[in-house]
Amino acid sequence: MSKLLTSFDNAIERIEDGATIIVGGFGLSGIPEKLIIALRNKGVKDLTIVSNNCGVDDWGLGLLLENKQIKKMIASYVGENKLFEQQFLSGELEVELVPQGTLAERLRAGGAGIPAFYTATGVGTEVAKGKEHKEFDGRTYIMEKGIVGDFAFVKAWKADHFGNLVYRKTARNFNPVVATAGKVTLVEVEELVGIGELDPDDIHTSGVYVQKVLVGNDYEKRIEKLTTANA
Amino acid sequence: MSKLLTSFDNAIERIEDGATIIVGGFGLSGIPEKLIIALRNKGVKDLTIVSNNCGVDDWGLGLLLENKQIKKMIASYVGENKLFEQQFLSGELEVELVPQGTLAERLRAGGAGIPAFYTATGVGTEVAKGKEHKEFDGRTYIMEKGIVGDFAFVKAWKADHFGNLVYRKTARNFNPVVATAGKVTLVEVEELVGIGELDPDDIHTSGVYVQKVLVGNDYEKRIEKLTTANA
Amino acid sequence: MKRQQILERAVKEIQDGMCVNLGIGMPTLIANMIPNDFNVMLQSENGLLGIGPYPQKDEVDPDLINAGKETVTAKAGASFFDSAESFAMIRGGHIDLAILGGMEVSENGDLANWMIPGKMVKGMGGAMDLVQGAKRIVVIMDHVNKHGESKVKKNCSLPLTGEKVVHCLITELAVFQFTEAGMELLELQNGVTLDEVKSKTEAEFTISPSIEIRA
Amino acid sequence: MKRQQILERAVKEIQDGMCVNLGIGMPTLIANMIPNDFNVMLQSENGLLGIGPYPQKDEVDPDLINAGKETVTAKAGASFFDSAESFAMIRGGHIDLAILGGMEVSENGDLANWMIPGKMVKGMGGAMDLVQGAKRIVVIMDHVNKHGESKVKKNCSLPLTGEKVVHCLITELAVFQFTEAGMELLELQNGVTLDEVKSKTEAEFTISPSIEIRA
Repeated sequence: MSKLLTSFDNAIERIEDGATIIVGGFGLSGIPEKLIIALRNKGVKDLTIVSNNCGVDDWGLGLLLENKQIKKMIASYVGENKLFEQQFLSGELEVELVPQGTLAERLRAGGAGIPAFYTATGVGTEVAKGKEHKEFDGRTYIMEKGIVGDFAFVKAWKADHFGNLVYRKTARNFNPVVATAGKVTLVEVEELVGIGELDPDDIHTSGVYVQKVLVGNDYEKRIEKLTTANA
Repeated sequence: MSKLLTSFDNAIERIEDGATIIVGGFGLSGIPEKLIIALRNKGVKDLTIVSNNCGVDDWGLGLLLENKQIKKMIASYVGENKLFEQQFLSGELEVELVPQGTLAERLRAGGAGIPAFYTATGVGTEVAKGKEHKEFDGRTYIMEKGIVGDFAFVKAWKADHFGNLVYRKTARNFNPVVATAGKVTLVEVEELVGIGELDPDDIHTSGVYVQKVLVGNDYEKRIEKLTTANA
Repeated sequence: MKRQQILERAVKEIQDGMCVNLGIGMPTLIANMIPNDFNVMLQSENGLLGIGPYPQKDEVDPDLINAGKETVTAKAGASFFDSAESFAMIRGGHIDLAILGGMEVSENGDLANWMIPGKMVKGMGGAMDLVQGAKRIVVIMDHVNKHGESKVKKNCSLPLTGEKVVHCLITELAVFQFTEAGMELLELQNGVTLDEVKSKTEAEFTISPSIEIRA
Repeated sequence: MKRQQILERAVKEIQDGMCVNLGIGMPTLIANMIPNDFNVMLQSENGLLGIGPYPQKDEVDPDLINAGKETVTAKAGASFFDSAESFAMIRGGHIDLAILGGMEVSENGDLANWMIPGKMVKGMGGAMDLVQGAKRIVVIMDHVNKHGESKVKKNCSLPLTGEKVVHCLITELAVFQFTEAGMELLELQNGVTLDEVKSKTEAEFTISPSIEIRA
């Protein structure tokens, strides 16, 4: 019953035009590089993508923009991407901007069977328009809904054959909540380990959330803003 | 700026009659033994205790029952405790039974600034009475509220001086969510380690949630149901 | 004997590769009956996926218990997590199957298994979460109570754990499934007649064609 | 120079032992100014508490960045966590202080800092979460825009990040605090007169007694 697949193309075989795909990563850190490239190669269109950012012009989710595969983007920050701006202004691309914490919590809620929750984030702003408002202990909150995707793309550091995952440093970011929110969760990792090699106290994502595991080679891991002590 | 205290009595100094205290543990596993004993010794009354269980007659939260310090208990299962039954039937003790998952989520919500969320758990049962009902995608849910306590009592395995925590096996249980839900969170551990000794990828509770850390000796760790392969 | 028949039928609900939650009490006994060549992960709602067998005497660890508070072990590939995460797993529909005990089941799939009015209330624990969250709910229980009265009822008389939540009911007499169309008798246990099931069941149910033919 | 004055005043808001979130851009520069003997944990909302200095060239790690996507290090005592946990920390009131940049602040403490209508929308990132969640919100910005118009306004003209969320505003001219009673001028920056502040501030504000005496 290993969940291991060897072909990224096979892993995404069942993704069709119009699918909703939730993608891990923050900026270009911790993004599922190989799954995104496979999706670009497959060429399916009219996708709804849920991810904190939308890559840069020639890397990450930017590759799907370049190929005009994205119909709608749900994100908190899309400022690093000129293609994005063009497609948005021309009306090709629909955009839903969601505060970063609300986006993370909506994904967690979706994965946890919580259809909606209340938050103070966005009250009194454009984000609150059209949303249910409710007062608790004298403070106003708005209702936000859980998100579930047809597929989730996750990048982890290590996995075992059951799909237990460990992330590395801030490459963790959205990946654990993304893993819970996909009806089918596909995970790419840098290293596959044997069952029992991960300490059960230190597993970040339980394999219960994972349908397929793939091992990627030669991770590019581009850096958006290289800053050093000497700079 | 170490958060380390040496006296359990000092740690609970500021707890007064009528306080709400959230307590970690599942059954007798992972309970903050020493903080409970200190609270029993201090003798404050009319406490509201939020904890999955209420100990047994002569151990854990049962010690506070014995000493008649609890006014109200919020729990999911209290079946291991005869004193509980007596005080409940005599009207001394008020009880709010909450489904276990709802209790865990209410504590997480309280700690995460979420005043309320929707869940299907309890729909159509006594738990749903008097609660707001709402339909999402054709399914009915009820609204449950976040819980915040004046104090939180947590048991962890290891801590550093900043209060970063690591738990061991199923002694983790409610402790991480309890840690987030206290205005003042007190933690007892078996072992104190130096700053930087815990791998930052493996910390279960960030020190941001922890106000004070105490080291306990000679943990009793009673077992409720000893079952072995030969039994 | 009666119990064994129920358990043997219940274990057939478990398929290779599933993540399963076994309720406290009788359902826990199913763990030992899962075929050795199956890779099944058992979940314990106090924070463990991958329950192993009971420990040897020298392996007993107070920090490692199941939801019934029994000392257990963890098998290779297991993971530990906190209670909120555990119920996120359950409530988010990530557990394939829960097998739970019952006091009463009604013909529309209501389950009562947590409280008897007049008796001391112990609490629902995680039962209300499990019945709403797990993908499939199988209830195992005796068909009648000690007074011979049917526990498979038109309407539950005891306080509910959940409404329309049972997918499958297994008793020592029969197996039923619950769908939008209502309650259907799927199987008769060995040596049981349709007449016996009919006479001991208060609930109204239809009969699967496969049984009609046998009967 | 102007910027330096703002930053030097802003760093005084940080007390020993605090957990602090510094916004992207100018606020990030405050990190280097925190007294060495202070034990302050800086939070990065992408999942790190305990940001260290920028890395040496051979330490650069693409898996370790801050919320501004710059490569950083983690100091001893740091912890990594996922985005939901990071914002649970922020929204649950566990971060003592956030110091953020601003485009406009109004006299009732509204903040606008994420969007200029007509220009490309980049997104609010974590700003709306921070202003509602952190225990104390300090905004640092220039007092007037490049046309000499006051950015400290009766009402914000730009879309809001949050309503009544600013506790303290620091500009190159002055420091204000916001309470239920309204906006109050607390301090004048070095060499700045009360008249200059009055003339360059559209918002209505009261003046702290300590300043009245000096003036």
